[in-house]
Amino acid sequence: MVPWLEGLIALLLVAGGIFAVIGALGLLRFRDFFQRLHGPAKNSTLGVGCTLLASMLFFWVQTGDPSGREILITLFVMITTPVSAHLLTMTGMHHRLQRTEQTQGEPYELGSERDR
Amino acid sequence: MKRLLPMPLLSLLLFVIWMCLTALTPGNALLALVLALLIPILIGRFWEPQPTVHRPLKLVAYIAVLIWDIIVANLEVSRLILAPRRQPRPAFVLYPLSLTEPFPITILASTISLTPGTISAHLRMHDGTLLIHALDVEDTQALIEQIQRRYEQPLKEIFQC
Amino acid sequence: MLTWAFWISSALFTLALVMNFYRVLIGPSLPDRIAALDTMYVNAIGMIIIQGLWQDTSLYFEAALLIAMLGFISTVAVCKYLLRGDIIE
Amino acid sequence: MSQHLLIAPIVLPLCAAVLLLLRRGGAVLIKRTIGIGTTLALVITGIFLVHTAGDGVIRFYALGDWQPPFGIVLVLDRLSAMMILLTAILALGAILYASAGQDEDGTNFQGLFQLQLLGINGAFLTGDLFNLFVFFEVLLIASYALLMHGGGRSRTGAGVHYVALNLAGSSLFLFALGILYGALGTLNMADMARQISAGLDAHQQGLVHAGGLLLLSVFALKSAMLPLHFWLPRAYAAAPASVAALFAIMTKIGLYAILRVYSLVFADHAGPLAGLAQPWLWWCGLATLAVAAIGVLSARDLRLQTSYLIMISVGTLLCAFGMGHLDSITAALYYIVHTTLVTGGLFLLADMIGSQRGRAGTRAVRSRPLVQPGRLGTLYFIGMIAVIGLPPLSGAIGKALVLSSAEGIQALWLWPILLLAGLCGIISASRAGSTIFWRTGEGDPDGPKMGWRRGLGITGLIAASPLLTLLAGPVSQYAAATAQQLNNPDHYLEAILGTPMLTPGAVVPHAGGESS
Amino acid sequence: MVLLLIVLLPLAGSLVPLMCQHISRGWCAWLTALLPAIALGISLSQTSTILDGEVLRHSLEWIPALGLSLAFRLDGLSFLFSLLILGIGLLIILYARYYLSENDSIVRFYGFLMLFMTAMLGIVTANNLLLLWFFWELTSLSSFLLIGYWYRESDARKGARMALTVTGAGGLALLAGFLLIGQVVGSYDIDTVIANADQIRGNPLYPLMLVLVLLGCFTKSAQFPFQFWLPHAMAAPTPVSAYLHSATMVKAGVFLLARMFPILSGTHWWFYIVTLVGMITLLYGAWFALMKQDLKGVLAFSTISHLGLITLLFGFDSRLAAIAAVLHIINHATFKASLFMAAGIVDHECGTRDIRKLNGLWRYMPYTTVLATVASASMAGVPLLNGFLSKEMFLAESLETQMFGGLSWLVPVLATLGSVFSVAYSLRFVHDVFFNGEPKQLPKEPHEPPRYMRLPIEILIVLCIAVGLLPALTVGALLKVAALAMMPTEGLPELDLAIWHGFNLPLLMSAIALAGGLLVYVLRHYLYRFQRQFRGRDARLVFEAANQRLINSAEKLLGRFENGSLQRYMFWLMLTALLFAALGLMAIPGLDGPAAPQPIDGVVATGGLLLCLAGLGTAFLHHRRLVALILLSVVGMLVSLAFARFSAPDLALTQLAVEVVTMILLMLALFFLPQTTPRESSGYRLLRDGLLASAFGGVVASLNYAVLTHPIERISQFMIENSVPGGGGHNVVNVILVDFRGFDTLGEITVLCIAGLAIYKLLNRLRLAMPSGDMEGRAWISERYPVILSVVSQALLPFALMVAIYIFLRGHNAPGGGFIAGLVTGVALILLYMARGVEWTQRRLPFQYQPIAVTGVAIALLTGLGSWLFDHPFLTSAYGHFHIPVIGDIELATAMLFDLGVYLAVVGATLMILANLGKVTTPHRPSREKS
Amino acid sequence: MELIYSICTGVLTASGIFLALRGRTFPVVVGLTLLTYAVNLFLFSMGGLHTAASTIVGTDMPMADPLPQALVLTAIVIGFAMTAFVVILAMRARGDLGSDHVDGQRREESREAS
Ligand code: NA
Ligand code: NA
Repeated sequence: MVPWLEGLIALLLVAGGIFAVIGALGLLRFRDFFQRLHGPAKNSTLGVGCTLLASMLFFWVQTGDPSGREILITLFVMITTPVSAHLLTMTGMHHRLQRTEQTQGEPYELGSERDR
Repeated sequence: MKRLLPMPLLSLLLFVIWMCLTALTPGNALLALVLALLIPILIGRFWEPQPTVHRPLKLVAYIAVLIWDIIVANLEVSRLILAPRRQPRPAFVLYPLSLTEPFPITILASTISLTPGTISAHLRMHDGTLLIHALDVEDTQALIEQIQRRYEQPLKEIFQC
Repeated sequence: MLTWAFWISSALFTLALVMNFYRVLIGPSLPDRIAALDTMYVNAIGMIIIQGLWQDTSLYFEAALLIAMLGFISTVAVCKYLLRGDIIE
Repeated sequence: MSQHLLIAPIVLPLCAAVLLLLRRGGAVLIKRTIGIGTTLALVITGIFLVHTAGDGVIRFYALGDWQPPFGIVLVLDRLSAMMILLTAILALGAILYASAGQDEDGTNFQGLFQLQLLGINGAFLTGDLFNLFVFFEVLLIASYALLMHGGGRSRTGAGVHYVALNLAGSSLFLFALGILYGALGTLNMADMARQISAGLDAHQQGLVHAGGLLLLSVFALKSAMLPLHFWLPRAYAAAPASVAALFAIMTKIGLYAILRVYSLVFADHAGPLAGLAQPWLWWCGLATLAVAAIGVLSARDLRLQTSYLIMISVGTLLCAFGMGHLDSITAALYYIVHTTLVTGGLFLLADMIGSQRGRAGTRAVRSRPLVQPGRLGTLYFIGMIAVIGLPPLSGAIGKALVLSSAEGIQALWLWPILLLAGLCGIISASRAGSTIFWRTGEGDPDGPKMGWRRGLGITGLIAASPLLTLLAGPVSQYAAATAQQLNNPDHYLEAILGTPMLTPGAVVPHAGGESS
Repeated sequence: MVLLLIVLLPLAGSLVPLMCQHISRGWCAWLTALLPAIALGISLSQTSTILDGEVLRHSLEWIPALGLSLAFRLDGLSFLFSLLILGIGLLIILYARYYLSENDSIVRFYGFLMLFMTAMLGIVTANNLLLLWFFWELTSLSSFLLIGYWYRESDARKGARMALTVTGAGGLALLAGFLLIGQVVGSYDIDTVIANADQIRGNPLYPLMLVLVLLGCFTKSAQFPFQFWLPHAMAAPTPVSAYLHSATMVKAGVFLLARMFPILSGTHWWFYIVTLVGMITLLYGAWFALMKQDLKGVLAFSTISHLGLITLLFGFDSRLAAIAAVLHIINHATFKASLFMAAGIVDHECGTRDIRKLNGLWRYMPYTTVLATVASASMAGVPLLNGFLSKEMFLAESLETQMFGGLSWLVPVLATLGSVFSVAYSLRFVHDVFFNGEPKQLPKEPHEPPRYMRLPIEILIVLCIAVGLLPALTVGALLKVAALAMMPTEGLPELDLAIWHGFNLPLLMSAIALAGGLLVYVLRHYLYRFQRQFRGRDARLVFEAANQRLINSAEKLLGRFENGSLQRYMFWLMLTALLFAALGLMAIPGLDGPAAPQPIDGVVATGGLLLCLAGLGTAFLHHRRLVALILLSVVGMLVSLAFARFSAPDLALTQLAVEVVTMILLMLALFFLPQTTPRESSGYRLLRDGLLASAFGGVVASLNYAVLTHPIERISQFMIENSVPGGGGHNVVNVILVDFRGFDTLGEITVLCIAGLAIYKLLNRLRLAMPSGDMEGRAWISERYPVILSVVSQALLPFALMVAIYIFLRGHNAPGGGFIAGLVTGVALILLYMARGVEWTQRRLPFQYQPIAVTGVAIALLTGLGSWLFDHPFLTSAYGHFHIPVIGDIELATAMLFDLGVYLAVVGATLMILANLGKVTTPHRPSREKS
Repeated sequence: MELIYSICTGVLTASGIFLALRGRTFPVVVGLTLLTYAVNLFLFSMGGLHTAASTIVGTDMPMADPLPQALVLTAIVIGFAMTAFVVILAMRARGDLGSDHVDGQRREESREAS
């Protein structure tokens, strides 16, 4: 394998891991739920993205055959992660989870069944 | 034609993905073609009419921007996470939508969720607003404008709505 | 070099999983736990991909694909449950 | 074509079920015709199989043409043939009864009934331990569905216990299977026996020991051996009558599995592992008998009474298995036929009686007179005589066979308990019978008449007892031959493993590969 | 053959009444009597043969395995009894014709009576102990029916049950005794057993056999302490009493004593038990016969007393005494039957059986009075009547016995005392009823009964007198052959059947008895007063109370064990399994096997730790159900990662897909269940369960480790080798699933399909309260279908379908297959249900899922059946490679078709389960079942 | 490696059994599901633990034992069917018997914590 390609793959892999850890760290570190959600919503996605890119490159080099299978996974991750995040924030709002004091603006009340 | 190929873009996407999934052989290509034609018909009943893409090239550009932004977003958020003492200044921002169709709005909302420090928290179709939670923002108005400029506008052009 | 990268990467992903799991355990809120679970699913994709690379096989691709496609459905179900109670209505 | 007859007890009900279930609704008459017709066909198949197996040759059917020990095989020997026929006869009675109206109390009854038969027949025929697990699950899930047929609170309550315990049991089954596969590397029962007889190292031996005993706990649960019998009384008493009648064979499946596995895999050739289950069967069987006798005595309801009578039969059979010699197995095999059919009939009868007694139902309390006191009373009298084991019916013969097979110290334990259990039966049955048929109060008889379908179902099953009395000679002879066959697992091994080719001319053990 | 007819004819006779439903009662009686009459004729036709001392035998093979054959014998004893049974039986049939009222079902009566007669004949003619036992129990059963004939009366029901319970219990003891004898001798054939009598008496188990057999005899013949059932059997119609208590039922007990006499007698055991029991019974019965105010009660206790007498005679262990016993059996049968019938006439004509009301009946029914007086005199042992003969022999024999040593004199004294009472109650029967002033407040005006009702009594009285006057001529020969049957080896003793033996001690005792009896009768009021001090205990009440107590304590005992608690049941199940597994584990020499453990890597270790924590977390946090579910989901995910880690991609895929579906399922269900589990287990319970669970976990872990370190040769090697050549697929797991073990898979999809059907049943008309808010009281949000979710779910569908097809097609050669494809499809559709709602989705999926699932099973089944066409076993697969220009090589396999069935079944079943469950809250809920 | 694996099966088994012994239907269902996981892991490992192996013929990796995998696959499916039934039965029991206690006792219970 060409050393620079190997290096690139290695780099992507390690970067993927680092992003995943940072995402997880965000999930642990931030003070309120809404902030915590930002970590995984982006970093983990990119972490996996990097890994998938590494995988794509690796197998391309190994088999000499370019294959875009990993694109499908990336596509799915990109479609689904925002939905998860969206529903989770909604749930957080519904549960009126504590926000840090610095937060600007207010989440409004989600319309409730009883109001109707 | 419309009945045979109700969603050309979807069919194309399916064809491409199938070819990505499998080896490049004539047999697979034939199969991909069959599937690309068959699946849209199969799921036709479940497909509520969506605005179609009118400017495919713009879409490509949009995706490029998106990927770039995702990377940037990650670095920024990483910096925030890793910054030892700095507490971010989160905000709930009510974003006024000018898009009206669900499909483009969903793309916009997803884009927002995937890019710099923002998550689309709640969508209110009836008054056309999208509640956004931003992780670290100084000026909420600037954020709104940035989103309008960078994402919503291109989307409007792509879908012509 | 690659072997080292595999090692480091999988260690990092494992670490990420442990941290996510910690959040699942401590909560404190239900949405926190769900978010952490969702993240675990995403990180699991990374783990599986790395294993495939390591063993130089594409046998695990489908597993990763399936997590990517189905993993979020659990999250959707739980969120819908918390929001509406009835998830199919 | 006749070679495929071996799989007919599985394919027939499955075909019928598919036909019946393709639509949820459908004309009642057609569904009943299919249901009864298929069951009748199963009886005929059963007769043919018994006839075939009567020559003492052990036949097998290699599914997918994969020869044992690699593929799954169905095995036809005297025992499995007998059980198939027994099931079919019982099912015919039950389905006739159900077809008088009970089948329309809910959805899909006829189809589920056939699937239940499929599961039972599969369990009797298979020669593969994992396949046995699969068929256990088929018959269990079908029994859950049938138990819930028609709904009602008591069914739900009983169902929770029944299902939860059996689910735990299924897990234990898989643990046991895993251990056996891990220690022996095979799933075919004959092959397991061969591996064990070929000699194991101490490590393997211990593992097989653990697996074998764990498996016993699973079979004990199914067969309602003390202290794993708890699910039985309520489940049987709550099930719809025709289902309860069919359930009469359910405990026998556990007993069958015990007989099959421990007479084949842990037979004399198993060296230190031989007779692994025997002491447990014996002592737990005695305890089962004792508790069941107390249960019979305390039962104030016909169906509960029958449930405990089933438990008595389970205890009796376990003891007979526990003694484990030729005579006791012979006795057990005769007894199994008798008890299954009669208790099945009694469940149907109890339901019929209950339906004519208004709110009193099957409880042994004063109530309005029955619509058909003579007929039902006669059937009850005959049925009870049979099941309690009073002469001149089959129960007495079965019991005498079991008793006389006990020797020495065994008799000292078995006789008093079994005889006292019989006495408890007499007390209970005379009390319930005299209350229900004799101590009738005021009020006009009202309720559904028996009708020909129900009548045929009930009478058919209960009449099995006099018939078994008349034919006690040949039946016990068959049982003796069966016991003999079980006693010689070598024949089984030779039949399954000794002749690797079923289809002459096949060189590779598989006939696939050529394109069609 | 002749022999068989004697039993079979009455049996057939029991069916005759059933056919007489619609003809007159008279005809019915005659027709019923026809067959036993023929049987009697046949018996009598054998008289000369029998009197010659021959024994007729007939045997049919029945159950060789049990040693039970239909073996009959007609020796003197059985001949004698057959005559009694048939003869008196015929008289009873005649009598009953007039006795039973119009309201009583004559069909039922005759049917039961004939059944009973058959059973009795069977007992006396059986030549096989087990066969004898069969008939023995049959008498208990048929007598149950006869005693309970007037079943609306509480007395009849209770009396019948009591009789059945006591005699049935004795019968069980008898069976045990017979089985023991059979095991000792090796045969149940009575001839063989008699031939081996010494072997039995010498056996260490002899006392046990004796006691068991005697228990049978004594319960049946109402010997003390089992006498209590007999008086209550009087609730039966009088013809039944006459039959049961004179010639049959109770005589079965003494018959058996006679039958077993050559087998079991001649030992101390026999002597002490039989004599003592007989003596007590004799006195007990005699005393109470005197005390009873009920006409039939007097007769019942006198029967007990006379049976005691007979038993006592058998106990004396002298051949002469045994002969006397047989003679008394005959005599008792004749006079007691006539007395019962007379009592029945009195009852029938006066409407009461109360002795205090019945007086001076001789004026109204003089003829009956004469008959009853003669019969009573015979019972009292008045000379010139048959009762005197056997009484005299009894007294003589009582003088002979020496077994009690220095106390032997007590025997004749007590025998005389018994006779005294016997005279007294006989006198009372005659005097108090037929004489002694005027009747008091009789419900009916008494008069003579119909002619034919008296005929049976007349015949019997004639017999009494004939035997009494000419014993040697009438019964002498018969008695001898009967006695010969009891002593086949020793032969007959010197027997002198005469009325007059000169003045001797027995005669004196007889005289004392007569005089004493008269005296006792005169002074009876003192005795009544004496008796009144004791609180009379009604055996029926005692029995009922004991019965009830037994049932209650059984219920209590059972309740202590089966308390209806699943927790307990589950505990026992797990404990048993633990015990069994642990026993096996202890047999393993050590957990470490030959295989070197693989090195631990950090990732696996961490993953393992997480898995354990998640599992434990689920257990510890189970009170918060949703949290437990989330942790369960973590477990599921980690398990699938473990499958992936250890080279099982197919499993990882399946586990993942199932995990998602399970999660949705549990969420759906949790909506209707409480959100938290109350803390209700006691600390003890938690500790107990914790210990059990840990122990089980430890055992499972140990077993797992033991297997892992001990690799062996496995059959799967064959599958790996044959997967491509034989199954045409590279993915061995898939080839196993659809080919090697396709049969399992067929079962598995059937299970899935049935689960769907079962769940549909469970959901029928299920109405559960829907909470309006979550557990913290928050109302649900009003937004049902978040737009973004809806759009994404819709967009995902085509890709999900494509992935499903991809996974399906690859299955045979790469990880995947119909099952996973089916789950993916199902989940994608369920996602639509969640995102778009039932209404929306239902409109687009307008079909039911059951047909889809069933079609799947059908395709799999048909694929299997297809191989029959090529004369291969079920599910034999075939595959082929086809080369198509441009496109290339294509492989087609029947296994794919099978897999398609799997796919459809999974899609259908998944939707059947989840969608139907989801629909419970909507107007589309399942509601086909009747409720 | 074997040790860790065994401990995991053991711990899952223990957790599952502990829950199966609880008095309410839902924990029992969760417990039985956990037990199923444990069983599947157990059964799976009966073919040995193979790292970097495959069950696909024709790859250059060593072969893992495919048979337990197929068995576990069947077991997973059956387990799912059973879990589905029992959980809905639990619902039904709550509806019919008015309580989610496994013995269906009627007890005062509040759905909500408040
Ligand atoms: Na964003
Ligand atoms: Na719903």
